[in-house]
Amino acid sequence: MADVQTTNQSILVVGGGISGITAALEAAEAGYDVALIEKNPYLGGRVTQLHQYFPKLCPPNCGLEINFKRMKINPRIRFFTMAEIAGISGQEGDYDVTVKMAPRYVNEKCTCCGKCAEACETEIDNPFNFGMDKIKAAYLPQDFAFPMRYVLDPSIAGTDEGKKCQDSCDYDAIDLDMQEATFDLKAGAIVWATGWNPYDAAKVEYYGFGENKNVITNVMMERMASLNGPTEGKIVRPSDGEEIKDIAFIQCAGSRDENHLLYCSGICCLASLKQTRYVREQYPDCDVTVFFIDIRALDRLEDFYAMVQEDEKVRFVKSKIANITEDEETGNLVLEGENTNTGEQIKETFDMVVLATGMAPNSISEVSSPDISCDEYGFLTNDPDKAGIYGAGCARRPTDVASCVQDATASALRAIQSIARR
Amino acid sequence: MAKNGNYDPAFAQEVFQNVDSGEEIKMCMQCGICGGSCPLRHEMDYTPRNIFMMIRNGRRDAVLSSKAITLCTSCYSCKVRCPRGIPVIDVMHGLAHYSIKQGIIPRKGTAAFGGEFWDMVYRIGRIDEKDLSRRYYFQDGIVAGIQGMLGISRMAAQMLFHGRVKLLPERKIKGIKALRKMIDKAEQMGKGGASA
Amino acid sequence: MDKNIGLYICTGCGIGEALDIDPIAEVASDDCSISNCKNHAWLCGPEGVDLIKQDIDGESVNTIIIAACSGRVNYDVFDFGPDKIVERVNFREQIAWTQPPKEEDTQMMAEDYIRMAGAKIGRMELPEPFKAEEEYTKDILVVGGGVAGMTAAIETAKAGYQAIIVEKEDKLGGFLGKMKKTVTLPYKDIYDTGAEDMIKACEDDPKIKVYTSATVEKITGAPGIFSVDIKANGNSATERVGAIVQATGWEPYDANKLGHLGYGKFNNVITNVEMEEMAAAGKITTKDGKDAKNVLFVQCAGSRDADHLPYCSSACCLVSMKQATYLKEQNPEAVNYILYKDIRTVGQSEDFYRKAQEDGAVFIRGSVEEVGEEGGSLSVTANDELLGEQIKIEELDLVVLAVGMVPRSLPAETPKIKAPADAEDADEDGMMEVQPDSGFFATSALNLEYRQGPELPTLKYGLQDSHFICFPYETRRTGIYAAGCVRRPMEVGKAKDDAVGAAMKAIQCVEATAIGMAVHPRAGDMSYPELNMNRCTQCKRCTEECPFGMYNEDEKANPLPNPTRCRRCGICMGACPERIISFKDYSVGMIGDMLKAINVPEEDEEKPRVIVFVCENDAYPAVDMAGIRRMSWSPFVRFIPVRCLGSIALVWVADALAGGIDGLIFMGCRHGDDYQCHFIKGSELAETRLGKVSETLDRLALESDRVKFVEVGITDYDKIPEIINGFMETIEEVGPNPYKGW
Amino acid sequence: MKYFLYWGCSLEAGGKNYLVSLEPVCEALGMEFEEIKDWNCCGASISYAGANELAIKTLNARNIAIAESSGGYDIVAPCSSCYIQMVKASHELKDDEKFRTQMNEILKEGNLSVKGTTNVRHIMDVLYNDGDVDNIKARTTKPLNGLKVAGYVGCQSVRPYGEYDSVEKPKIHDKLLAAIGAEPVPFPKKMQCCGSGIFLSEMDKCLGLVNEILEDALANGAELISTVCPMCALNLEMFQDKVNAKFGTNFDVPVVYLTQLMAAAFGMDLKKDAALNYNVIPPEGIIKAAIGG
Repeated sequence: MADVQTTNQSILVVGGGISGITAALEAAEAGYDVALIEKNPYLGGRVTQLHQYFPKLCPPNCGLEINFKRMKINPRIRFFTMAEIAGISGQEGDYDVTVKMAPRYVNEKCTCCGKCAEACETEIDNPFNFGMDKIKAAYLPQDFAFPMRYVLDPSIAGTDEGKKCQDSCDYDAIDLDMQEATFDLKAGAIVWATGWNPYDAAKVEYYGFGENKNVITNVMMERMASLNGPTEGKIVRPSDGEEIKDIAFIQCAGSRDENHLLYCSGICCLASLKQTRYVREQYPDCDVTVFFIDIRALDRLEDFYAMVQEDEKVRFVKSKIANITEDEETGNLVLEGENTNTGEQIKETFDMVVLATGMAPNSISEVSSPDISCDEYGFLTNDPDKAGIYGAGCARRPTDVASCVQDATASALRAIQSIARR
Repeated sequence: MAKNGNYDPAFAQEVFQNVDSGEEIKMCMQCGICGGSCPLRHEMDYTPRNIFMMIRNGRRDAVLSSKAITLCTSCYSCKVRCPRGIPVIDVMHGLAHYSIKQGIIPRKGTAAFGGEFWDMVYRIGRIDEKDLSRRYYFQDGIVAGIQGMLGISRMAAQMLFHGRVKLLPERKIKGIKALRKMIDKAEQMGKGGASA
Repeated sequence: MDKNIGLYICTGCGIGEALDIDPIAEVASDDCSISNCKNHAWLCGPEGVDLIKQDIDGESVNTIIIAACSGRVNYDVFDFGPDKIVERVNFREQIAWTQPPKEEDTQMMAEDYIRMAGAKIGRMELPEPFKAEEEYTKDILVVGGGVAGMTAAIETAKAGYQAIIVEKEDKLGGFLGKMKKTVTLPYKDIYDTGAEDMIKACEDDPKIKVYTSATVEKITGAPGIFSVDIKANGNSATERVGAIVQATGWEPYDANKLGHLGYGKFNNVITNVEMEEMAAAGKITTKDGKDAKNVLFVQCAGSRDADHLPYCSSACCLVSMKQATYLKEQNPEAVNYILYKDIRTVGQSEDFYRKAQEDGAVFIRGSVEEVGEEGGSLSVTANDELLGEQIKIEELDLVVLAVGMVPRSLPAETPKIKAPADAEDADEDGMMEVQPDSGFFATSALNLEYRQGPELPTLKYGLQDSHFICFPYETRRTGIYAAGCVRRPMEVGKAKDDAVGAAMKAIQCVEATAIGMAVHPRAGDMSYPELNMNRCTQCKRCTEECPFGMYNEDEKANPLPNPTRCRRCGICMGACPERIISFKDYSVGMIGDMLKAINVPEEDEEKPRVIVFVCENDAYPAVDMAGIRRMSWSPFVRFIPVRCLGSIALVWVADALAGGIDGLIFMGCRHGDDYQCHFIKGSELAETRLGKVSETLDRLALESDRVKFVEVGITDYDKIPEIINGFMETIEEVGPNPYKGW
Repeated sequence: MKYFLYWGCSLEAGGKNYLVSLEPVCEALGMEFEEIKDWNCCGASISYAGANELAIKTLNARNIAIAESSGGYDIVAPCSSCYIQMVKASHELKDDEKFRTQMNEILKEGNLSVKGTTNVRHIMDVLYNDGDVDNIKARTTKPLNGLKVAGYVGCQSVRPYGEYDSVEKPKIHDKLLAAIGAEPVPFPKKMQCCGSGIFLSEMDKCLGLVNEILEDALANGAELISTVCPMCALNLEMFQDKVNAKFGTNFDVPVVYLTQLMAAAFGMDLKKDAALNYNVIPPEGIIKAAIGG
C-alpha cells in the first residue's frame, strides 16, 4: 500500500456503509481527498443486506449503484476493503493512522469470472445471509458486491482446496501467501461511521432464539425476503420450509430494556411495519400480529403506519410478549403475555415469529484517541470540545437510512472545517 | 379518595410513601410482561401492570382489596424481565403488607399463614414447621382446624413417619431479645405504614 | 478532436469460447473503418492494459473501444485519463455469459455491438465544461434565521465560505430564541438553548452577513451566479450568491381549529408554544395569575389526525416532558398528566422519557373526549385505553395542547393557476389548483425567477423534504437545499445536524459549479445541453418538462438555458421534437446512428431484431446481474443504455421501425408516488410520450404492441429473461416489421 | 475450603433428607462447614404479611453480621428461600451505602454491625464452581447409569440475580446430574414456580402448578425429579395425592434432593448418607437399579 498518498489535508472515513460512503462522496465532490476504510470485503454495509427501504419499499442497491458510480468516476476517493483501523495518533489537522488489512487471498487481477468458486468444494456458512445458507469458501460476497471481486475464506487458504482454487484461476488473481498487512495514512480529520450490529437476540432468553427454530430476527427476515437471500426471496419457516399462515412480530426485543439496550433502537417499528408488507405480498391469506409497547413512526413515516393499519389482516396488540415455547412436533410457537388494552392473557400459536431486535453500535473501544468520546451505550457523542474525529450515522445514534445520510453529509462538512482550521 | 374513573394522585402518593418499593411503579411503561410472566396470572383479578395503572388512577379500594397482591408466589419472573427494572414482586408484597396493616386483608389464608409465620419468627427467631401449620389451621378454632389438618393429615403422618418432622419444639434463639429490638427499630424506620 | 480509434477485444472470461474474434475485427474495419483492432486473452491484466497504453503512446490512439466485461467492472483499469474517449462494449455479461457459444446469432450480436460502438464513437466528443459569462461566486444565502438557518450560516463560515442570512423577524433566533430550555442529545436533562450564543456568533462573524426584518424579494440566475434582491427594513440590497439554503422553519398548528379540545373556549387551555413562552418569561401560571400546579398535556393535538395533521410532529413528546420538568422545578408538588397515543422518544431520547417518569409524570394512554371547566378549574374527560374506561381528570390549572409543526412552506390555501385548455380539473374560471410538487405551490420565501415557479416544489403536506431515502437533500432546484423543520418536523438537535448537511451540499454545489461539473446524481459529468436555437419552434416542451427548472423563457417563448441548474439527465433532449438539444457525448444523432448501424436481416431469415433502451441507473445493472447469474434470453435483442428514459427521443422509435427493427422495449425506473427515477419524472415522461407514439404507429399501420414500456428495478434481474422472451413472443405473433429492407 | 452453612429452619424438619445428604457429599468434595452462631430465620418469602421489607432484611443482616464477625467465610444456603432472602440483603449491603448505614443503625440495637463483605451463595453454585464437575466425576464411583432425571431448578435458586446460572435457561443442575452419570431430561417447566410459601394458604391454585411441573417431567421421560430446595421438594413430593385427586392423574414419582443422588453416586450409604428412607415416595428401588445394587 505504498502508493497511498494522503496528507493532513485528507479526510479519513472509517466504515464503508451508507453513512461512510456518503461522507466520503460528499467531501470528495467538494474537492477533498478521501480515504475510505471498510472491514467487509465489499462496500455498502448493512443496507446491502436489506431487501427494501421503508417507506418507499425500494431496493437499497438502487441508491448504492448511484453512489458507487459517483465513486468510480471520482479520482479523489481511495477505498480499502477488509481493512480496519489499528491505531490513531496526533490531533485535529494532523492524524497519523495505522490501517490493518486482512488477507483477501484474491488480488486486483480478479475478473470475477467465478472459476474459483466452481473449483472449490468446501462450503462455509454464508455470513451475508446470517448463516441461513451455505456458500463456497471461494465466493463473491454478494450479487452487487463493490468492488466486484471474489474472496477466499481463510479456512481454505493453507489447504489443497485453496490450491485447487488457485489452479483454476486463469488470471493468477489468487494469492494464497497473502498476509495481514498494515499501512499508514495521514489525515486532517476523521469521520467515524462504523455503524451497528444487530443486538444478539439469544440474549433475550425467554424468546428462545437459536432454540426455537422458527423464531428469526428482523435482519434475517430481510435476507429471506431478498431475491439473493437463502430462500430466493420466499418467506418460509426455517424448520421445514413450509409456507406461513400466521406470523407474529415482537417489538423491542432487547430495546428499551434495562436488561439489554436501554435506548430505543429507533428503526424497529418501521422495519416491522415494512416486513408486514413483505409477508402480505407473498401471502394474501396470512395473518400478521404485531406485539408492541409504543409504535414509533415519526414525521411522514406515520403515513406508512396508517397504511399498514388499513390492512385488515394485520393486527396490532399492545403487549410485551413474556415467553415463547415451541411445540416439538409442529415447530409452532406459543406466545404468552398480557394484552394491556384488555388486561386479558395472551396464549396464541404462530407458525413463525420475527424478533424486532435493535441496533448495538459497533464498538470502537479497540481504537483510542483523546478526540473520541462515547456515551454509556457506546455511541459517539461528537463532543464539541473534541474536534477532529466525528461520528456519523448509526455510530452516533440508532436511526434510519435517511437520517444516516443527512448526518453523514453533515460530518463531511465538519471534517472539512477541521482542515480549513489549519 | 377518587370517585371511580377519576384520576386522583393522592393514592399514588400514599403508595409512594407507605408501601415498600411503592415509588418504583413510577417507571412502569405498561408493557405487560410482568402479567405475562406470572405463574398464577390466571388466578389474579388484576395483573401487576394493571395494579400499577390503578394506583396511578387512584383506585385505593380496588388495589388494596385485590387478591392479586397476595397471590404472589415470589418466583421473581416479573422482576427479572421487567424492562424498567421495577422489583414488581417487592411492590406486590409491599402492597399486601400495607393492605393487611390497613386491616383490609384481601386473602385471609395467606394473611393468616404469613401472620402466624412472622409471629413465630418474632417470638422465637425461628420457624417450627409443625407448630406453624397447627397454628395456621387452628386460627379459626378447633373445628376448622381439624378439618384443615385432616386435609393435610396424610401428608403430615407420612412426614412424621419418614422422620421429616422435628419432634422437639423449636426453642427461642439466644439473641431473641436483641433481635426483637432490631425488628422493632426496623419496623419503625422502614415503610409499611401505621396500622389503621 | 481528431479521433484515432483503437478496438481492443478481450477473449478472457469465456468471451474467446463464445465468439470468433477475426470476423469481428473484419466488421470493425469494413463497417466502422477501425483498422486498429487487437485482442488479448486477459485485457484487464497488466499485459492487456500495456497493449492499449502502447497504442496510446506509440500510435497516439485517443479513442478506445473496449469489448470486454461490463463497464461497471474494471472501470479503474481502463481509465486512461480525461483526454481519451473510452467506450465499453459489454461482450461478457451480455453475450458470453448469456448466449450459447459459437452460434451464428451470438456472433451477429457481438458484431452488431461493435457496429453500434463504432457509430457511437463517431458522434462522441470530449465534453468541454460550461463556463458562465459572469464570474462565479461561492457565497451561500441562508433564508431563515432560526436554529437551522443560524447553524447553516455558522457552519458555512467555519468552512471558510461567506454566508448571508435573511431573517424576516427583527431578531435572529426563531423558535429557539423563544424557548426556555431544550431537550437534545444526550437527553439526560433539559439544557440551555444556546440561542444567544448562536445569535452572537452570527452577528460577530465577519464571514456572516445578517439581514433582519428582511425578505427575499427576488432571486434570478442560477447556481454559482444567483442574484438576490433583499428588502430589509424598507431598504433594498442585492447580493450575489452561489447556492441557497432554505431554512424557513415551521409554525405551530393553528389551535383555533382544535375547539374540541377546549382551545378558545377556556382561557387556561393553551398550546405548547404558549406554555414555552410563559415558562421562558418566568412563571407558569393560569390566566388569572395563579401558580399552575396540576397540568395536563394533550399529545398529538392535531397531529396524527386525518382531520388536521396526518403526520407525527416528532418533537411534541419530548417537548411536553420538557415542559413537565419546568413545572416540577417551579413546584415539586406539581402533578403532570401526559395524555398520549404513543410515546415517541426514539434513540437515546428514551432516557428522557425515563427521567419524566422518575419525576412522577402520570402517563395516560388514551384520547380526549371532553374538556370542561368546573369551579374555576379545568377537567378533562378521556378514554383511558389501558383502564378500558372513560376517566376524568379534575382540578387542572392548565391544559396544554401539544400542537404539531406545520412547515412554513405550506400555503394557507392551495394556490390556483390558469389551467391549460385540455385540463380536466379546471374550474369555471379556467383556473386549477396547483399540485404540491409544482414550483407554484409553496408560500413565498425565495421568489425565484424560474419558468417553473418561484419556490421549491414540495412533497405531501407542503414539506420541502426530499423524496429520496438515499439522497435526503435532493431538491428539484439545483443548488437550493432545504434544512430543518421546513423539510420535516424534527427536534432542535436534529435540525442543527440537518442544517450542517444542507450547508455541505450548498458548498459542494458552488465548488462543482465553478469547474463546470454536474452535481448529484451525475456528479462529475462535464457535459451540458447545447441548443441549436435557429431551429427552435418555441414549442415549450423543454421548458415545461425539465424536472429541475433549468430553462427560463423569453416573452417569445424561446428557451433560455441556465446550464448550472442542469442535472444532465437529457430529459429536454428527449422532449425536443426538433432535435436541437444535444450534449457533446450524448445526442439524438448519436443514438440514431447506433440504431442505423444495426444489421437487420431479411424477413425470410426469421431473425427479428428488438432494441432495448435501458436506464443506465437501474435497468442496466439489473441486466448485468442477470448476466453474472448466467441467465439467458433471446439473441435477437440489442441493448442501448440511456442516461434516463426521459432522454429518449421519439424519433429513435421511428428511425428504428423505419429501419426494419421489429420492436422496442423501454426498461426504466418505477414511477408513481414512490418513483425511483433519479431524475424524478424521466421514466414517467417516457411512458406518457410512448402513449403518443402508439397513435403514430397505428397511423403507420404498425401495431402498437411493437413498443413496450416496463418498469425494472435494479433487483428485478430475475425478470429480465421473461420480459425479453415474452416480448419476443408478442413480436412473433404480430409478425415481422413490414418496413424491413426498404 | 471453609463455609458457613446456613441450613435454615426447614432443613431441620421437612428438608431433613437434604441436610443429612449434603453434609457427607460436601465433605467428600473437600468442603468444611460451620454453623452461624445462634442464627435466626431468614423470614422466607411470606413474612411480608407481618413485617415490612426493612424488618425482613434485618433478619438476614443479623445472620450476615454474625457470620462476618466470626470468620467471614462465604455463607452457603441449601434452601432457595433462605438463599434469596440473604443474597438480597447482602447485595444491598454491598452496593447501597444508604441501606448499609440504615442497617447498621438497626443492628446497633443488638450490638452488631455489618460491612457487607460476606458472600451469600446457593449450594448449587458451591457444588458446581467449588465442588467442581471434574472432581465430582472423579468421586462418582457408582454412576447413575443413565437414570432419567428431571432437574427441577425452581425460582429462587437463580432468580432474580442469576449470579451463577441463567435466570431463564439454567444449565448447572443438569450439568451436575450429568456429572454423576444421570441423564437430565429436557424439562421446559424446570423454572415454573411450585407455589412456594403460599402453597398451604393457596393450595387449590398451587396444585395446578405442581400438576404442570410433574406432567412436564414425566412427559419428558423422567423417572424421578431432583430438587435443590426443601420448599420445592415438599410441594412436589407431598402433594401428589392431592394433585391426583384434583386432576384425576396418578402421579407417584419420587422427588429427591440433588445431594441425595450425589451421595448415592459417590457410593455412600443409601440410608445413612443419601437419606433415601426419609422420602415419602420411595426412590430407593430406582436408584439402586441405576447404580447397580
